[in-house]
Amino acid sequence: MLSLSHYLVLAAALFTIGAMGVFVRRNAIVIFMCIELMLNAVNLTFIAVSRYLQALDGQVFVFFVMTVAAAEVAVGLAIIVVVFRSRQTVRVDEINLLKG
Amino acid sequence: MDHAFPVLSFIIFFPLVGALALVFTGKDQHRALRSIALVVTVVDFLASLVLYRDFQTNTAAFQFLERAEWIPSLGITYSLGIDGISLYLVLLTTLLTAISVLACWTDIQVKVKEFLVCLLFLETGMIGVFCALDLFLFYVFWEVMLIPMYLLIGIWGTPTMRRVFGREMPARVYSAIKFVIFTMVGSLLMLVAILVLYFQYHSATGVYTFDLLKYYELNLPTHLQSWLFLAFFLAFAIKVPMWPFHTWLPDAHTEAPTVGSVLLAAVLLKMGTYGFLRYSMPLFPNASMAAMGWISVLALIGIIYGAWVAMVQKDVKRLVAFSSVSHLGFVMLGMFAFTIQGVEGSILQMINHGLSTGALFLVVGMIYERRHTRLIAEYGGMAKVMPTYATFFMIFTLSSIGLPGLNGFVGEFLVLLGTFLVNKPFAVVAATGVIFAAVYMLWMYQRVFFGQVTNPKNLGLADLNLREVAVLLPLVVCIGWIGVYPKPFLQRMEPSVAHLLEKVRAKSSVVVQLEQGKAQGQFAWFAGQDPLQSR
Amino acid sequence: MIEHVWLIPLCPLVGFFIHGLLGRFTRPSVTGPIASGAIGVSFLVAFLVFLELLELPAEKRSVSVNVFTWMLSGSLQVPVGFLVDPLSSVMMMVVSGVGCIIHVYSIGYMHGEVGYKRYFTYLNLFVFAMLTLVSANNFLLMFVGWEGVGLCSYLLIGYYYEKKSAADAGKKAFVVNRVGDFGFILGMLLIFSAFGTLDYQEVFRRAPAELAMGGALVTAITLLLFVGATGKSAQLPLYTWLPDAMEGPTPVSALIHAATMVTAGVYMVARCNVLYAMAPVSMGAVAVVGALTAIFAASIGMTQFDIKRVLAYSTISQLGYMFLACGVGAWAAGIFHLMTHAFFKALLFMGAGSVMHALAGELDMRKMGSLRRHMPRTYATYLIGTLAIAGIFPFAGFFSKDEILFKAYTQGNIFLWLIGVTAAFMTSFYMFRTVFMTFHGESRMDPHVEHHVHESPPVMTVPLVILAVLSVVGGFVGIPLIPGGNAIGDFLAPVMKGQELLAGHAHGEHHSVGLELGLMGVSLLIALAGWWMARTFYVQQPDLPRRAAEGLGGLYRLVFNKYWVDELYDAIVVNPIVRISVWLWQVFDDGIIDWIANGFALVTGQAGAMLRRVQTGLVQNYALSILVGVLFVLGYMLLG
Amino acid sequence: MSWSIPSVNLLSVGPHLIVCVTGLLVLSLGFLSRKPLGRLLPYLSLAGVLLAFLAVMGLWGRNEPGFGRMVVLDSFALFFQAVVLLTAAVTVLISMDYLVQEGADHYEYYVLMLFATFGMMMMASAQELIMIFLGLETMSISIYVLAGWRKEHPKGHEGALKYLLLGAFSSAFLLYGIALVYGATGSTHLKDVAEFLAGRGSSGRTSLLLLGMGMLVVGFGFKVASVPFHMWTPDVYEGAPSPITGYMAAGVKAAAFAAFLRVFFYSLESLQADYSMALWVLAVATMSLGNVVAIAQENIKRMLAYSSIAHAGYILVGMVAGGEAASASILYYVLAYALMNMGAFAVVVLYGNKGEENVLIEDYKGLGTRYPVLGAAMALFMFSLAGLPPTAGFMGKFYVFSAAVAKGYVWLVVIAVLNSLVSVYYYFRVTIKIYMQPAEREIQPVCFGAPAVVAVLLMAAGTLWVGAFPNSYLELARQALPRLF
Amino acid sequence: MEALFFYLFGGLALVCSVLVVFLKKPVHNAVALIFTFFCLAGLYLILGAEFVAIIQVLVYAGAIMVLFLFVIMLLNLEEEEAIEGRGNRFRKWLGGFAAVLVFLLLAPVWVLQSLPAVKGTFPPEKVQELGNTVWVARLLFTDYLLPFEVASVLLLAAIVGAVFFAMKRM
Repeated sequence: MLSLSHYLVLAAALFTIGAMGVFVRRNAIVIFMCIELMLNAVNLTFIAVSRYLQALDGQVFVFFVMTVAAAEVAVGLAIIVVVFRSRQTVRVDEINLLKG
Repeated sequence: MDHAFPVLSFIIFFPLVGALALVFTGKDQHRALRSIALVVTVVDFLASLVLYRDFQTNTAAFQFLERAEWIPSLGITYSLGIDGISLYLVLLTTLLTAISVLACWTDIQVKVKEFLVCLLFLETGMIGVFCALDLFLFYVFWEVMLIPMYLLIGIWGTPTMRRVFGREMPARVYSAIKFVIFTMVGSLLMLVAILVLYFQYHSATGVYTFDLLKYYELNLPTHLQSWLFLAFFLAFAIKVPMWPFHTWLPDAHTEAPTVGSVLLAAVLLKMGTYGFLRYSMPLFPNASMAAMGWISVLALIGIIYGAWVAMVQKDVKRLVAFSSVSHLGFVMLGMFAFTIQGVEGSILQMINHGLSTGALFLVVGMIYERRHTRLIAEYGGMAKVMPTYATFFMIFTLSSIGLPGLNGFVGEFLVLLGTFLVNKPFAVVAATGVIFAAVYMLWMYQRVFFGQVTNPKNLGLADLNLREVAVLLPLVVCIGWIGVYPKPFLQRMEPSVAHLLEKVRAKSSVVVQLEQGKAQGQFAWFAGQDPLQSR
Repeated sequence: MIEHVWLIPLCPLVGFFIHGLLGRFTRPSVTGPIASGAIGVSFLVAFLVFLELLELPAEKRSVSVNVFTWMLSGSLQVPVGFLVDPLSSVMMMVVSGVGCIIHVYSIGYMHGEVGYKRYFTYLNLFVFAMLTLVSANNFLLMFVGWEGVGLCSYLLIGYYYEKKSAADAGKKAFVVNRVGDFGFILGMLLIFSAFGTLDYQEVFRRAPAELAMGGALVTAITLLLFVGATGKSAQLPLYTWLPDAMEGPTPVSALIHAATMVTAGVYMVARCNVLYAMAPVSMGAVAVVGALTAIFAASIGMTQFDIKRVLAYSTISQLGYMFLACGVGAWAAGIFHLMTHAFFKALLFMGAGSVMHALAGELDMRKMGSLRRHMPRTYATYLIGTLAIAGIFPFAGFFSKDEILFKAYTQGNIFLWLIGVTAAFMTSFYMFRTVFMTFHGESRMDPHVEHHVHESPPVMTVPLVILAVLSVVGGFVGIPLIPGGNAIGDFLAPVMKGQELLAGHAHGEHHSVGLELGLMGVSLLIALAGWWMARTFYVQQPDLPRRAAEGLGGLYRLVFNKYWVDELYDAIVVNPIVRISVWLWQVFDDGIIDWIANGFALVTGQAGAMLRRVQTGLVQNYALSILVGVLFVLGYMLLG
Repeated sequence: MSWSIPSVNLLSVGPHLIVCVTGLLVLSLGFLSRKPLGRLLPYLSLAGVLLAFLAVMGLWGRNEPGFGRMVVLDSFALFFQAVVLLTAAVTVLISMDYLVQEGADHYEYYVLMLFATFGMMMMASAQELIMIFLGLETMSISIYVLAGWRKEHPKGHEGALKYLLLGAFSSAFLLYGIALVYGATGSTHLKDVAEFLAGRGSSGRTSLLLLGMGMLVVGFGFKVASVPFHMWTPDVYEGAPSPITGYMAAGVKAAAFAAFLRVFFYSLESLQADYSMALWVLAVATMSLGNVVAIAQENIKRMLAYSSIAHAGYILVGMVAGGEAASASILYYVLAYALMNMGAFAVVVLYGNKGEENVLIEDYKGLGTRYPVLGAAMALFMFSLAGLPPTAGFMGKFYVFSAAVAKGYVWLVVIAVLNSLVSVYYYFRVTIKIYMQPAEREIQPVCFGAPAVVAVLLMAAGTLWVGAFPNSYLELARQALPRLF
Repeated sequence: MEALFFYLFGGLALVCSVLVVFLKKPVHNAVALIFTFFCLAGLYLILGAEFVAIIQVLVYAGAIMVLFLFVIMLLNLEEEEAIEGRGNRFRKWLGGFAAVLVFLLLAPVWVLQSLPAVKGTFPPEKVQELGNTVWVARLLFTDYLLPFEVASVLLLAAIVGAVFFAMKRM
C-alpha cells in the first residue's frame, strides 16, 4: 500500500503543471483548461486524504467540486464566446482594455 | 456649578439648528439667509455671555458640566465643561463668528446658503473643541471642523492660480487640501495616542473610558509619556502652527475668503495651543517639562522667523499670516515656561491674537472687497482716501505689535515675564521679536496708507460704511478693554492656571518617584507589556 | 489735590477722545482751544499738586496714589497708580506747562492744515502718554507712557504722511525707539525677577539692602534700562531717528523732540538714581555715552544747513549733557538742565518754526539771512534762546550747564569735563551760526518768498515771549554758591537717594568756591569764543566757511554726512536682515519646508502613478501576482 | 443499518430560503410573463430581500445549528446577512433605472442578484468549509455573469473574463486549502477543526495544516481583494455595471469577510500566532497599495475599486488583532463600509448617466453647483470613506484601530492612520471637483429615478446616523459573536 | 499492484498534463486533458472511490470536455499556433518558475509528513459492505443535504448565466 505522500506529491505536481499552464498559455480556453487541471489535482488530494482518513467525506467533496467546475465551465465558456464574438480573439494578452 | 439648562450644549448646537433652518430657506433669498445666520450667531454669543456672567472665579474646577452617555459600549461620554482656560476661547469664538457673519454680508455673493451653513457648522465644531471633556468627543469636534473650513477655503477662496510641481492649479484648492492634510497628519497620530491612553487607563483601573478628568489621574512612565506627548505635540504643533510646521498657514490664510482667514487665525490656531494646555501638559507632565527646552527653541525660531519673513512679504494677508506664526511663538513660549505669568500671558495672548489678527484680516478683507488685490504695492496713500479705515487699521496694527495700553502688550509682557523667570536668554531673544513686530507691521502700514495715492484705481474708493464700522467696533472695544483692564480676564483664569501648573508639578514628581522606586504603587502597563515594543 | 493726581494725565486723554471720537462733529475753531485747555487744566492740577507737595515736610514728599489694579497674575501685581514726589512734580509741570504753550502756538502754526484735528488728537494723546510716563508709580505703567510717546512720535513725525520721507522718519523713530524699549523691557523683567515687584518705592527702598553694591545684577538692570534711555533720548548709538524726526511739523519737534519725549530717558535714569548709584560701571557708561554724544552731535550740528536739523543735533548734544550729569551722579543737575533745556529748546524750535512759517516752509539757512528786520519779535526771542543754550550768563542755560560741567569735573574726571567744554564751545558756535545765517547778513531768499515774509501772528509770538522769559529766569531756581540758591537741587534732593549712597563711599573732598568760579569763567569764555568764531565765519568773512570746509576736506565730509551712521546701520543691520528674510521666505519656507511637504505628496503620487503601471490589464500578470502571494503566504507559514 | 436525515431546522436557513424562493419566483415569472409584469419584478425582488431582512431581524439572538451541522443560526451570521441584504436592497434600487437606461433590463439580472445574495448568506452562516466553498461559488458564478452584464460593451465582458479566470484560479487554491485542512484535521467542519486543534495542542499544528491555512488565506484574500490577490479588482469594478460594482465592493466583501472571520477567528483561533504576522504584512501591503494607487486614478469606479482594496486593508488590521473586540469592530466596519460605499455607488450610478458617460473624476466638476443635494451626498460619502467624524467611516476605523491597539499593534495602527491620511487626498479630490472647480462642459441632465434617489438619501442618512450614534450598532456587533455547533 | 497502477496512471497523468500545457493546438490540449482525466479516474479507482471515478469519466471527461471541444470548434481557434511563439517570455518563465517553487514548497512537506494510519468512520470493510456508491449517496442526502441543495442553486445560476450570455435579444 502506497503512502499518502505519493498521492499528495502527484497531486501537487499536477496542480503545479496546471498553474504553470496558466502563465505559459495565452489562449483563454486553454488557460481555463489548465485551471480545470488544477481543480482535478485538488480532487485527487481529496480522494487520497479521504482514503487515508478512512472517510468518505472527501469523495462527497469531489462530487461538489465537479458540480462547481461544471457550472464554472458553463459560465466561463459562455463568457469566452461573448468575448470572441466581440473581439474575434480569446488571447488574453490582447485583452487589456481595462488597466492602470 | 450645575445649570439646569445645558448652556454649553445650547451654545454648541444652536448654530447647527440655525444651519438646518438655512438649509430650508430658499437659496436666492440672500437677505433672509444672512439675517437668519446673524441672528443665530448673535444669540449664540449672547448665550455665551451667560457663561461669563455665571462663571465662578474662585475655583479651578470645571464648570457648567454636562454629562451624558453617548457610546457606553466604548466608555465614550458626551461630557462638556469649561474652566478659566477655555471660557475666553468660547467667548472669542462666538463673538468672532457673529462678527464674521456680519463681515461677509456683501463679500460673499455666490452660494451664500452653503457658505453660511459651513460657517455655522464651523462654529459648532470650534466651540465643541473648547468644551469637550472627553477625548473622543474632543477628537470628533477637532476633525469635524476641518470639513467646513476646507470648504470655506476651497470654494470661496481667491481665484488665483498657482504652480505646484509644474502643474497649474487654483491656489485656493491647493491651500485647502494642504490645510486638511497637514492637520490630519497630526491628528491621526493623536488618535493613535488617544487609543493607547485609553487602553493604558483600562489596564490601570479596569475601566474603559475616554473621560479626560479621569485620565488626569493617570501616572504614566516617562518614556511612554514621551511618545504620547510627541503624537499629541505633532497634532497641536501643526495646528498652532509652530515652526517648522507652519507652511500650511500662509497659504490657507492667504487664499481663504476673509471670514475664513478670520476664523482660521482667531480660533482654529488656538485649538493647538489650547490642546497643549488641556491635554499635553496635564496628561504628560514629565514629557512636557522635558520638552520645555526644545519647544521653547522652536517657539523662538517661530517668533523671529515669522517676523522676518513677514517683513519681506508683498501680500498683506501673507504678511499677517506670518505675523501669526510669530505671535503664536509667543503663546507657545509662555506656555512652556510653566509659570503662572507665562501661561496666563499665553492664554491672554491667544485671545489677543484672535482679536487683533482677526481684525486685521477683516480690514484687509474690506479693502480686498473693494480692490480685489492684496498686493501691498497696489496700494499707497490710502489714509487720504479712506481715513476712517486707516484709523481702524492703525488701531489693529498697534494692537498687533503690542503697544502698551492695548491688549497685545499685556499678553506679550506676561509671556516675557513668565519666560524670563525661568530662562533669561529665551526671554531676551523673544523680546527682539517685539522690535521686529514693529518693523514689519509699520512698514506694511506705511506702504499701504502713507505716501501719495499713486494708483488711480485707489482714488475713488469709498470709506467704511456703517456695517463695516459695526463689524470692527466690538473688536476695538475688546482690544481697548483688555489693554486697559485685563484684570477680569486674568482673574478668571488664574485658579485654573494655578491648578494646572500645580498638577503638572505634582504629577511629574510622583512619576519620578515611582520610577526611582521611592513611592508605593506601580505603573499600569496594558496587557502587561509595553505597547510600544513592536510586535 | 494730590489724591486727584490722575486728573493730570486724564485731561489730555479726555481731549484725545473728544477729538478722536467726536472730531467729525466739532468745528475746527474749537479744536485747538479744547486741546490746549485740556493741557492747561493738567498744568493747573500739576501746579496745585506741586503747591500741596511743598506744604508737606521734605521727607514725606512721596505720595503714591493707586487708581485700579491693572495686571494681576501670580505674584505680579501692577496697579494703574501715580507717584507724586518732587521729581515727578517738576516733570509734570514742565511737560504740561511747555505742552500747553506749544498747543497754543500750534493753533496758529497749524492753522489751515489739512489734518488739523488729527494733529491735536495726536498731540493730546502725546501729552497724555508723557504725563503718564512721568507720573507713574511703577515701571510698567511708565512703560505705557514710554511706548505711548513713541507711538505719538511716530504719528506726529509722519503727520505729513503723503511725503515719503516723513513716513519713513516716523517709522524709523518708532523702530529705533523699540530697540531701546527692548532693553527697557528686559531691565524691567530683571527688576521683577530680583524684587518681585515693579513698584518704584518698593524697589528703591529694598535695592540698597538686597542688591550687592556694584554687583552684576544691578549693573545689568541699570545698563538695560540705559539702553532704553539711549533709544528714547537719542543717545549714541540710537540717536539716528531724532534728526529725521524733523520731518514732523515744527511744534511737534519743539514739543516732542526737544522739550519732553526725549527727556524721558533722563527722567528715567534720574528716577532710578538709587540703582545707578549702586552700579559704578553703569554710571561710567552713562557718563561716557552722554559726553560722547554731546560732542559727537555737536560736531555734526556745526556743519548742517537745515535749521531744524541743527537744532535736532543740538538737542542730542544737550541730552548728552544731561546724561553726563546723571553719569557723574548729579541727577538733580541733569533734571535742572532738562527743565531749562525744555524752555529754551522749545523756544528755539518755535522760533525756527516762526521763520519757516514766514518763509513758506523753507529750512535751508543758505536761503535765509537778514530776517531780523522782518521778524523782530522772533529774532529777539530766538536770540534769547541762543544765549541760553550757549550758556551766556545770566540766561537759564548758563546755570544748568555750568552745574553739569562743574559736577563732571569734581565727581567725574577731567576728560569728561574737557569733552563737555569742547561741546559747549561747539554748541555756542553752531547756535550763533544759525542766528547769523538766519537773521543777519545779506538776504539770500528767493525774491518771491521774500516778498511775503512777515512776522507771525500773536498766537505764535506770545508763546515765544513766554518761553523767552522762562529762558531768562529759568536758571534762577538753581543758582550755585549762594546758600539756598539751588532751590531745585534742594527740592529734588529727597528723591535722589542715590546721592547719599554715592556720598557714602565717595572721596568726600570739598571743592573750593574758587574752583567753581574758575570753571564758570572758563565755560563762559568758551561760550563767548563760540559766538566770536561764528561771527567771524558768518558775518565778517562769509567765504571763510567754504574755505574751512575745503581745508578740512575729508573730515568735513565725514562730519557733514553725519559720519555715515545711517548708511552704516543700513549696511550692517538692515540690509542683511532683509536679505536673510528674503532667503528664509523664498528658499527656506517656499523651498525647503514646502518642498518636503509637497515632496511627500509628490512621491506618493508618483508611487501611485508607477504602481499603477503594474496593473497592466493582462490577466496572466494578475495571476502571477496571486502566485507570488501564494509563495509568500506558504513560505511564511512553513518557514516563518 | 438505519440512517436518517439529520435535523433540518428550516429556520436556520429561513432568510436564505426567502431570497432563494424569490429568485426562483422572479425567474419563473420573468420567463413566463411579458413586459407589464416584468416591470414589477424588481419590486418583487426588493420585497423578497426586505422580507428576508425582516426574517433576519426576527431571528436575531437565536443560536442553533441547522441541516446537521452544515449551517448555524447565530447573530454573527445574521449580522452579515443583514448587511448583505441591505446591500442587495440598495443594489436593486439603484439598478432599476440604470438597467432601463442601459437597455439591459432583463429579469435574469434580478434572479442572479438574488442567487448571489443567497450565496453570500450561505457563506455567512456556513460552518463547514465545503459549505463555504459552495456558497462562495454560488455567489461568484452569479457575480461573474452580472459583472459581464454589459456584454456588448468591450469593457463589460473583459472584466467578466478576467474575474472568471482569476476567480477560478483562486478557487483552486481555496479548494486546495480545504483539502489540506481536511487532510490535517480529518474534517472540514469548523467546530471539529477547532476541537482537533484544542485537543491536540501543539502537535496538531502540522505543516499540512499550516499550508492549508495559507491556501485559505489566499482564497479569501482574493475575494476580499487583499494585496497581492487584488489585481482583478479595479478592472472588474470598472467593467461591471456600476450598481454591481457597488454590490461587489460591499456585498461580496462582507460575505468573504464573514467566512474569513469565522474560519480564522473561531476555528483556527489557536493558530493566531502563526497567521497574524502574515496578515500583518498583507494588511500593510493592502492598505498602502490601495491608497497609493488610488491617488493616480482618473475613473471614479477604479478609484473606488482601489479604495475598496484599501478598506479591505483596514479590516485586515482588525483581523491581525484578533479577539472578540476585533471581531465586533470588523462587523461594524463592514456595516459602515456597506453604507458609505453603496451610497457612493448610488451617486455614481445616478450621475453616470446613459452609457456611464460621467465616470471620470473630472466629470464631477461642477456637480455641487448643478445638483447640490447629489453633490452634498457624494461629499458626505467621500468624507466618510476618508474617515472623518461624525460619519460611520470614522467610527468604523476608530473601532478597528482601537481593537488593534488593544492588542499592542501600535505601529500597525500608525501605518494604518498614515494610510488613511493618504486616502484623504484622493477622497477630497472628488470633493474638490464637486465643489471647487466649475464644470468644463454642459452637464447632461441627470434623470432622477425615485428608487435611486431613495437609495442615496437612505445611505446618506445611514452613514450619518450610524456614525453619530453608533452605540446600538456597536452593541449589535458585539452581540454578534459566532457560535459553532 | 497498487504501486504499479499508481505509477502507470500517475505517470500518464503527468505526461498528459504536460501535454495540456505545451501542445500548441487547443484541440490537442483538450484531448490531452481528457486523457489526464481518464488517468485520474484510474487513480480514483485505486483509491477505492468508484463512484467518483465514474463521475469523473462521465461528467468531466464526458460532459465538460465536450463542451470545451465544442467551443473550440465553434470559435475555430486554429491560428493559435501561429502566434503562440510571441508573447511575454519573461512572464512565462517567471510564472513557470513560481509555480515550480510552489511545488518545491509543497512536495517536501508531503514527503516528510509521516502521517500515522488512522482508524476512520469508514474503514474499507465497512465500505465494502454496501459499496462505495451507496455510502456516498447516503452521505449526500444526510449530512451533506444542504450543500447538495445549494449546488442545485449554483447550477441554476450557472444555467441562467450561460443562457444570458448565449442569448441574443432584440
